[in-house]
Amino acid sequence: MTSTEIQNEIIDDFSLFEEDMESKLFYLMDLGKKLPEMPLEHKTEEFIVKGCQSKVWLYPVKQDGKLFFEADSNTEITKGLVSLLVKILSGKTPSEIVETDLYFIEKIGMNHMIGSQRSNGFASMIKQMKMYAFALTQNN
Amino acid sequence: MTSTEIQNEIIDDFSLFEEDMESKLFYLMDLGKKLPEMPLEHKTEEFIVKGCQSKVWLYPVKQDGKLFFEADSNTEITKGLVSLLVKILSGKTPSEIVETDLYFIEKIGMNHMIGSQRSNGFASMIKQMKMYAFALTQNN
Amino acid sequence: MSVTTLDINFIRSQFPILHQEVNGHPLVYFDNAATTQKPIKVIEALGDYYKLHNANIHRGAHALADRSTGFFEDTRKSVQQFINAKEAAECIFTKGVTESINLVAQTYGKAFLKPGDEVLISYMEHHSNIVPWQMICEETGAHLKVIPIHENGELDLEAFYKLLSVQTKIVACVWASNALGTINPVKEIIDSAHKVGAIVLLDGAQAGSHLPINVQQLDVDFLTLSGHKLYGPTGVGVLYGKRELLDKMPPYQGGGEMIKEVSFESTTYNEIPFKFEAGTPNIGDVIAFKYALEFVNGIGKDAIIQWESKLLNHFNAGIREFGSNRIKLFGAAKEKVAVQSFLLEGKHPFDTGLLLDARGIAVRTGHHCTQPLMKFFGIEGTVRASFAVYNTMEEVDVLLDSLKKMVNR
Amino acid sequence: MSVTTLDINFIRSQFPILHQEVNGHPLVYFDNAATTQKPIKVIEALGDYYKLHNANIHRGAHALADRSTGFFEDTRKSVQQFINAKEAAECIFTKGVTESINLVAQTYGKAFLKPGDEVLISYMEHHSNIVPWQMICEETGAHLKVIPIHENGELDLEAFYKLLSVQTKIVACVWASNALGTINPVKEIIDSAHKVGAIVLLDGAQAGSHLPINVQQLDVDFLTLSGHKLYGPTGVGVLYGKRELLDKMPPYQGGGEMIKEVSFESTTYNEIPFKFEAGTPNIGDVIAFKYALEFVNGIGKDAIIQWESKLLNHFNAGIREFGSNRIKLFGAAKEKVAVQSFLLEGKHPFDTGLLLDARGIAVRTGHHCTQPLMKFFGIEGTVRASFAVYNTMEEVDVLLDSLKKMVNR
Ligand SMILES: Cc1ncc(COP(=O)(O)O)c(C=O)c1O
Ligand SMILES: Cc1ncc(COP(=O)(O)O)c(C=O)c1O
Repeated sequence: MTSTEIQNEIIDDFSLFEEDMESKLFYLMDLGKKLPEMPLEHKTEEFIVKGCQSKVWLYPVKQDGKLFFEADSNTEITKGLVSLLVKILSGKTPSEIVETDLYFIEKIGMNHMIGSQRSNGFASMIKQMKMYAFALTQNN
Repeated sequence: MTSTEIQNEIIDDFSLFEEDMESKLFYLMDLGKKLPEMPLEHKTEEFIVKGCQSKVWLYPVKQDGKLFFEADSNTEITKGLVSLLVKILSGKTPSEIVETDLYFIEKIGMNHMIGSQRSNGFASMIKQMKMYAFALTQNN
Repeated sequence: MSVTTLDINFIRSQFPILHQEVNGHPLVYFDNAATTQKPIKVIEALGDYYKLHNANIHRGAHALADRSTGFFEDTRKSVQQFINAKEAAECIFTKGVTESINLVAQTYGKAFLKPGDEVLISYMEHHSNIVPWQMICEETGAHLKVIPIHENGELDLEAFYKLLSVQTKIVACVWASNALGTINPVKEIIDSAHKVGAIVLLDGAQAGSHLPINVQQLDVDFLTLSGHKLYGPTGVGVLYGKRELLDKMPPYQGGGEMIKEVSFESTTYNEIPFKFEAGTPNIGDVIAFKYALEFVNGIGKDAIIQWESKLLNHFNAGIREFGSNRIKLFGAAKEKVAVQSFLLEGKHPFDTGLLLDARGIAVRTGHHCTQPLMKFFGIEGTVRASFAVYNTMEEVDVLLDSLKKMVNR
Repeated sequence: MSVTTLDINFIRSQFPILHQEVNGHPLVYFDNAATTQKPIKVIEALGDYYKLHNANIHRGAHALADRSTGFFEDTRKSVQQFINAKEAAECIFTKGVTESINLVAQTYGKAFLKPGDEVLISYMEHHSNIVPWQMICEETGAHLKVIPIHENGELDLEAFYKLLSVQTKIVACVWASNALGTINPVKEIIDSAHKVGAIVLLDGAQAGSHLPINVQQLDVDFLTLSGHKLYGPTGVGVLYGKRELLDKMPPYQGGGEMIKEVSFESTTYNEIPFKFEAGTPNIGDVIAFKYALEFVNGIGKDAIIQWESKLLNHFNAGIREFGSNRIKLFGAAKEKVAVQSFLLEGKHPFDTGLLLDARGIAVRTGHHCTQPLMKFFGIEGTVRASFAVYNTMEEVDVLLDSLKKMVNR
């Protein structure tokens, strides 16, 4: 599936909750639980993405010209968000990742999670994924 | 004349100007010019009353249980005001001076000259006169 | 004063911000220890100032400057009365508690601390009452000593007495803890400190809106307040200091207002309070702050404390009822302001905070700028609900309901 | 942009304060160098903030905190654009120019000045750009050197080049003089200073509302601004600094926000801009300040300068016409902002100021916090009229008429 298709699917899923933020958050927490467990040896200081309150670990793997992400977070809601990012971006080429417009965030009503500086690791994580992919495109 | 009589006379004089502040100030400047000249040897650092912008010199003389004031200012409007104070308080007994309520200031629309801290030497001067008189009443 | 005289609807009607929805729910604002909301009179005073009077103060010959100066100094008198200072000149306007403490550390501390001297703070201090002392101790060679606390969040007074000695020059202590609510026995601390010749600075950030203040009766040397935690605008704080101390302290910032005469060869400084108020002050907010003090005076501290205690007790009773095995409360001092930290078992405070926000409830999550205290409890942070006079029992119930749902999920 | 595009009535309609009477006359506000008035959007933004959004920023998980943080950081971006800084993080919020200069003196100065080093300032500096340097020179053993000026109020550049040497570590200079209006050749000063390895701080208090600002093109190291002189609220200032300098400077005040981690053993500091923003900032005023910048951008600095020059020229032409032998003008630099100091022969400025106030005209009288400059001219003070974009030719005529009456009396 293209990242656009995945995003649209996510938006569809969330549309069921309409404006019910609480249900969205509970759903996110459930999604987070389905995120494949991250190998402990990759959860090191080096691969931490610090937000103000929540931490995110992000470990990128390059394979056959594509980028795969392992990820985790110490907070459940951020982990849910992170799982969506992984779903959308993992397995894509670096240039696809750089170019992906993550419009789903606003559409599912989660822009406040990246709106304000330092509010959590989610915003930093997006930046990190993009930067990593960008570095790889530069390399070629 | 009692200080009340003098104050009422002053209020009467100023009432001619109604709300015309400019004319009042010009009149004050003229009054200042009529203030008896202060002997230079009394215009020393010791007898200076500092405001933010205008200086006032105040020299008290005690005679026959009464207090007389010599005064001057480096600004014309303050000098005019000072001349009124001298007119009202000079030649009175210390306790009269302490007790005099200087209601004329508000009645002639000059309370802004003493309203705000440090705005000029006039407010400090009133305080100085009263303090000096107060000290003398304590002495007795 | 009895609680029944407190007309909560009338009080709430004075706070426009409270009447809004957040995420489809009525806003429940329980983040009052971070900053309180502002009554409409404060907001209007700010607007009026800029619409009618605004001018730079103290040096102006014109009408607006005169008016503004008068209003500005009126607030100083209100502050004086609010804390019962001997003189208005002992009340210095700053940006907030943080600046007030830095001011004292960088002037009194710099002038009077010597190598080997000791500064005493407590384990429950806010970073603003830790870092300035670390900085000045490093600069002067003085030592920073820390008064431990008990598990219930009370100060370990025995340890305090052991730490206190003739080396102690400054005791800097929070009056009421922003993370735990603990009210410290400040009178006892002050009297003991004075006996060894130390001076005492109280961090009154949380005391301002909750506790009656009488600096003369306390005999405290320095007291710091933040306007924004006291129903006033952001950007205004107070440093109260005894004149005898303020007079002998060197100035803090240099600039306009704080000088008597400037020449390139030598500069003489102004008298207090101006000596410590360099530059154009935050005139508008200072003027509006007066109406915050009047708001508090209008209700009365006694009535405020009674009401807030009721809210706190109601919350804690609720937690005990359904959640004592799933929700851990932090801070069980006998004397508390209406602040309650807690954690849901196995839940990160950030998640709890976001879930509460989804229901329109504003709480604070994190370390509350008290990292050493968090370390003491072996945690990274807590969820904190803090109550103000405009909060209601019904609002506490909304919070309790939401927590109940979370623990039962 | 041509002056005809400036719709003065529309501009004035945005300033509620201008439409009042003082002493029975329409207010003529010519004290703009002390503080400017505020457009209604700034005032409304302040009110809206407290009525709708108020919360403590940066650490909150709830909606209000999120919103407030966003708005606060929006202003930082507006400041960045306003001065063309490379990064928003290079723009630090302070209380005003005075605090900004003290911050640099007490951090950069303290860390990098050594005995024998020299700090260069000019004869026309405001006390806020003198006293902080006197204080840090006294502390570090550096020397304060003063660039003399010419009788017309221009900097003596030859003398500047003579004073400049490898000993010079800091040049701290006013961009536009608040007492004389002189615009200094700051680009030339900066380039020359850099050649000897000195850094340059510009006091931009008066530049902010009058001159286009491009810190990257100027290559200035530090620039300071006061919001209240730039159509913004009191209590907000800016310190711009190059990242490379800010990064290596020690922090200024200690407290919340400015730390990364605090323990009693060791504390690590946050990144810029937060490293220099200890404690709860002046959130409300910072947020409203954005609308002041937008007001200026909406008119455009070019149009502002053209209009203000017209006002200044009209005033000076008027004085020359009727008063040149009874009124002395101070400051005749070729490049000037719209500030004019003057004295009526034999008249104390305070009297002149009060007489003008009686006609509703607000001017400033006194030393304008530039006592050394006053000493240079052998006077105690002046009367100063300073113009802003909302002033009119008719208002200048009112001032001229009043002065005419005074000299003819
Ligand atoms: C040239 C100049 N520098 C510094 C200042 C000080 O600014 P503030 O009082 O806003 O700190 C002023 C204003 O008074 C000024 O005009
Ligand atoms: C106990 C305590 N001390 C100090 C502070 C710092 O106050 P401010 O941020 O207003 O400077 C706070 C508030 O955050 C506090 O709660």
